[in-house]
Amino acid sequence: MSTIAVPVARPPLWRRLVGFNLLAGIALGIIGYVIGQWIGGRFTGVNIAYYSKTAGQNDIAIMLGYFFGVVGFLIGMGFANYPIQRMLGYPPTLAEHEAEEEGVGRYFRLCTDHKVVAIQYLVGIGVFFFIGGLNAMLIRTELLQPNTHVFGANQYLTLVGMHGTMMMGMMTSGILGPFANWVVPPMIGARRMAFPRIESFTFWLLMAAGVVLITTIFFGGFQTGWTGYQPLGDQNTAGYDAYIGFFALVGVSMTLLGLNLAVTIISMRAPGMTWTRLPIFVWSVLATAALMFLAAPMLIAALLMGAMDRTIQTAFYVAGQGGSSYLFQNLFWVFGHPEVYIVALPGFGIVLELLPVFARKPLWGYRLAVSGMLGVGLLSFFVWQHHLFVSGINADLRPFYMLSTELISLPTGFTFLCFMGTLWRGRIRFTVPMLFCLAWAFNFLFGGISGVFLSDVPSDVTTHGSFFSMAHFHYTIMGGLVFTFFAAIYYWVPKMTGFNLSERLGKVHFWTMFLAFNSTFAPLFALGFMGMPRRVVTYNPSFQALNDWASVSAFILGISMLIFLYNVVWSLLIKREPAEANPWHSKSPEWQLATPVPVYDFERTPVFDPDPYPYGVEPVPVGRPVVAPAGGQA
Amino acid sequence: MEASASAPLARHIEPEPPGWQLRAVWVAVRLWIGSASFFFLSFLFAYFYLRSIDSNNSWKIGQVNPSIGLGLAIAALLALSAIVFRLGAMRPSDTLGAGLAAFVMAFVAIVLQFVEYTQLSFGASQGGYASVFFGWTATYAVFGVGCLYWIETQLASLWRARREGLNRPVREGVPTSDIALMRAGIDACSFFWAYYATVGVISFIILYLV
Amino acid sequence: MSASGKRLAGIAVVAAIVCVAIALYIALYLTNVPGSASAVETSSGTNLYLATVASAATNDPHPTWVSYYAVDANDQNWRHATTYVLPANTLVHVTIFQFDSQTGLRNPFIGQATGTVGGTFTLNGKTMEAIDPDTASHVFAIPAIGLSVPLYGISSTAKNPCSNAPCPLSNDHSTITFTFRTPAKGLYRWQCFVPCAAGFIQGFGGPMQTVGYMDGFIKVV
Amino acid sequence: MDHPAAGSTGMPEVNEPNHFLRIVLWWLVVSVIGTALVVFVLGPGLPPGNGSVEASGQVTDNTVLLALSVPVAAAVLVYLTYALIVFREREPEVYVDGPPIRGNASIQLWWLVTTTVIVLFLAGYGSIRLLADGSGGGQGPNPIAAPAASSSDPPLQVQVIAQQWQFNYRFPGYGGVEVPDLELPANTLVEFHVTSLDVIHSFWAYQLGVKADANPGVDNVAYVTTKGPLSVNIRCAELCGVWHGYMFETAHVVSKADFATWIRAQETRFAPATKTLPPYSKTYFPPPERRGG
Repeated sequence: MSTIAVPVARPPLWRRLVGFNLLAGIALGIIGYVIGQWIGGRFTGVNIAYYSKTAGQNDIAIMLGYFFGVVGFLIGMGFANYPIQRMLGYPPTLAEHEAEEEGVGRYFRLCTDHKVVAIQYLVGIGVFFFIGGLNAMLIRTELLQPNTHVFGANQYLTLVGMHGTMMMGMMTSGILGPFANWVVPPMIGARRMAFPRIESFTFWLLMAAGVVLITTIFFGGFQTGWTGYQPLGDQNTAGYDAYIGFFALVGVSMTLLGLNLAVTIISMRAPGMTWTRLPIFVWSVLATAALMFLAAPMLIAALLMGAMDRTIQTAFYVAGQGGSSYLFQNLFWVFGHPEVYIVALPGFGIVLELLPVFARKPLWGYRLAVSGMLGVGLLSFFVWQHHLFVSGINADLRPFYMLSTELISLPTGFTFLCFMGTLWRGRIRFTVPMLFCLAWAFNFLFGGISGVFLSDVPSDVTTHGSFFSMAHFHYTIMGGLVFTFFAAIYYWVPKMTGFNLSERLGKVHFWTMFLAFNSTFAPLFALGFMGMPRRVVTYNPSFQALNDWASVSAFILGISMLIFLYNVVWSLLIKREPAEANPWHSKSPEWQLATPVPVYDFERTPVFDPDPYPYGVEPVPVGRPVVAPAGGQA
Repeated sequence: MEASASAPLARHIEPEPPGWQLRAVWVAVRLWIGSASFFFLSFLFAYFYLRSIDSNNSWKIGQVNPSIGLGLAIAALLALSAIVFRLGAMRPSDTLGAGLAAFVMAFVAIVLQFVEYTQLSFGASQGGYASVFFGWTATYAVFGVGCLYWIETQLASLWRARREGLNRPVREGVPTSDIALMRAGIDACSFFWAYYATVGVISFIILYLV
Repeated sequence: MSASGKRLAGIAVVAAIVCVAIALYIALYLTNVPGSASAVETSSGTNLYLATVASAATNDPHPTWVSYYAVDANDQNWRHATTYVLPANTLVHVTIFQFDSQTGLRNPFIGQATGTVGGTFTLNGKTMEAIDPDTASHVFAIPAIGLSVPLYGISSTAKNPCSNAPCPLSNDHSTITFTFRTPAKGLYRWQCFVPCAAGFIQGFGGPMQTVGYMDGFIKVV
Repeated sequence: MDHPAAGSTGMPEVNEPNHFLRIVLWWLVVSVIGTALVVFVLGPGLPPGNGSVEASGQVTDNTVLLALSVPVAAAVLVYLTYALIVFREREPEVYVDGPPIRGNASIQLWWLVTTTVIVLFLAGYGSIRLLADGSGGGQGPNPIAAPAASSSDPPLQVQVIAQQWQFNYRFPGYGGVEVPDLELPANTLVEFHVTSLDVIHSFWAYQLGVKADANPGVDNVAYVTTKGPLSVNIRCAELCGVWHGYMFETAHVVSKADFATWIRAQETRFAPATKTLPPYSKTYFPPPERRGG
């Protein structure tokens, strides 16, 4: 392609920096924040928010500040241009800034190329993943000693809350954002998402949300953990407004991301790509997307109720005034339990997608795997009260929730069976992505088994709210999602960026991470069993040995992340060894694209095999050519 | 990667199948209704939940009864607006006129909602019902403002298309014309608007009558 | 300069910025440490002088919040301190000047003093073991050692209330004294039990949940 | 998997060993040893110990779950270990595909049946144990799973009043006296009524195997039948604000005689406070809910 590049005189730097881009976004974001604060100040002048004057904080002003700040940021990024054009009646378009800009510039602005958005997602989420990880390191530092404080009690709880919120909010899109956006279109034979501008919108909204969350430290933090239970949240200082703002924006982003992916998969499969030929990863994305756009609105609603409690003085969560603390718990977990499967399901997809490549075999039990994913998705809406087993709510229904929760292990078991079946008599190659997939099986096995203790009410009485449940969900989410996240990075980054990651460093990263991860979280099961509750800043001195062990392991886990970072910086930014088009000899469609991938992905719609995993057999092409309509655009 | 950016888009690329985007719009609006339903279901849940537990006997503190007249007016306007727009959307020649009428009615309905807040005899703190009333109607109205914008874009497109007669591709390699996409958009918009009005009628029944 | 050299330099700059940002991020937490004050050792024993005010000093980050202050008994110097350093296993005589108005307790039980020597305290010189829970303005409680002393609030019709710290003793106030025995070495938290955080739901947000206002530590050495 | 379906799969090589049999044998060995270790070595040490009837019940429950999970985990781990060793690619330089096995209906069916049976057993077992005595968990205002109390000896009612950041205990059977520290008589059925004055807390008496959330305006009942004298660690198990980490204390189970002495002493000691308390109620909504200041 480089041969036809026409040398164009590049405008000066300042000229290129002016326009709708990140700089303008930040500038307008700050201006918007100030405007919102000012309007909020005016409002409270007429005394709508009654507690602003006495409490020394003005939630209305802060909320409006966040709102206008985010709106300003999005306007600066250029997201208002198209809506305004539409208001003036200009016809719809589906592309923006795709091919017209050189180099890295397009990564800092609204770009509708799904490959660009995917890399934006990968880097953006990566940044917040590392901030969240840093919080975890600080938490473990505090827990080195039972009752001597490195941080104050407020700061410690803020760290706990930010770690959880940031990880759950950001990593929810951790696989769907970067990898589904990049991989799903080529996998189904499309060049784009159904709504490319919304695709970009979800990313920039997520980044704005992340900044909103970090600003909590300027308002005293929030001491509620990521669950943000009410009425503790109502009671919190202004830092909780940042929590509401963050999670609500993440909810919007999740809803739109899920809708966009689901619509794309449902309506934009190329001819020949029937439902039974979809790669399993696409199925997992579809199941996840459905959970996302159905569950996230409930989170938004629950948070809006909290926001109204704090500003216009409603009493949704105030028991003495006709509200209920259960209301938040219910709404939060009706979202929250699908949410944890939103986090886990893409991991299933990645693992089952990568396994055939590295075992050199077709996926074993394709239909079983699909039904497993859909089953998990469906069941996840019927289990939420297992988070409330000892809360005294609907105690008569506990046997039902026990059953439904344990039933979820059936479809999850399907994934394991397909995993094991695919390895059967395969020719297993221990590449870095494969190692991460295998680690998934190990971690998720223990995550799942510990889940049984939490789903069984008599056992849950002791384990609920303890370090046991904390260890459990780190085994499922970190062991399930983050390991597959890295598997996906090592697997797809050569195609996404066109450069190889170092295999040797990757293996070092894997082994440090895998061992440190297990060494960190396995002792926490024991601590929970011994009676250590979650989110405490002090603990019984007899727990110190195990806590110190976990802390030291956590620091090693942190070091393993630095190894990864070093690998990325060295391999992708400095050494830049060009990648082959298909280094893994994969047979899935996205690897048939050229490397580096052209803007339009492929010239001719790929031809699909009736079997998405034609390993060990000759491929049988079944796709039919696309007929351009009369007067096809030329 | 760097090179492809400066190259003009290759002209020999095969276009995607026609009708994808039209189907995407059709599917998207239905899924979006699913999303929105879960959002409003949260408020419905809050209503029945708080009503059933009646914590501290505070479902209603004092006289907490919004005037049925205004509520009925809002619900009726919304329902009428939705019917007019949906019928108009089915007949291309009438769409613009029907859409305008629907837009005006919707606008009035939403303004009335905000007028109602100034007329209420109770405040948001007066118990569970008052909380749900304010929370539900306010988010519903704000949602409605978004819908107004959506309807406006559809009418504006129609108006401009009538003046300028457009038929252009929406993107390289996407053979769907903007005219077809516009019709799909109007269909989706009116469909969602009908859904929205249905929610409005249901919320009127629950908040004012039950 | 080679291409990879340029890249290296660019990455170094970015790395430096990131490190500064991280350092700032952590520093924002570490710098926020409430002040501490030591008990005064006199011939008559160990004395701790505290004061509770309706509003912190005007130059405080939260000038509308209620707060504890440590007071120097001699020159009446006020320090915004909520970490009190006390000797271990010693009788400590605490004197609290209470300038805030009455709020009332959420749990009336806390109107009774516990954990002091003799289970009593003096209010304006009068020995008592409980007050009317509705007249409490604040509570000084160290739950780990069972210490809890209610602080009587000044009347709402007081002529000369103190608005912001520091408050001279010429303002209306009540004086509470009590004696308690410090436990073994360690860090113990103390808190208030009166819902005194104005404007926060249940009166327990803001100053009640921020170490440095209505919460703090006693550091027994 | 020992009989690959004919036709669609590549034929096994002639000297292919019987992998399936080997895996099953390894699995049997590992599970038998593992289960025995879990039941006989780990089991007695499982939490929350032998402090109450409910706690012992939970230990049994934990033992059963752990014993059941050993064969499941062993199946996956033995299979994985075996597969990774035996089925590894020995010549990674050349890309050779494995046999295109796409599934096996009978294995899928067996898997489904086995896991379903395990799951149904777990749910049934858990429900039966739960409904027998409530297992020490909070069950809301109208408990359905109460341990049988003898009519001559009604359960001892103790109200746990959580607030930021302390638990208080009220004994409606003893003149409504409220105390800051808890003592309980041995060998008695105790009925905890857990409620909160402000935010959500959770009353966790570790050695007794009791955990019940304290929600404002809710009476959450939990039963426990105490055994012999012991010390009990009490912690708040739900994040309740800045001092959540410090919301712990020690309670004591003492002999019935000692308890009688203790409670009489408390009645005297806290007489001034008891006078000011509101009449006993399952829940409290004390003013102020909001405050202008």
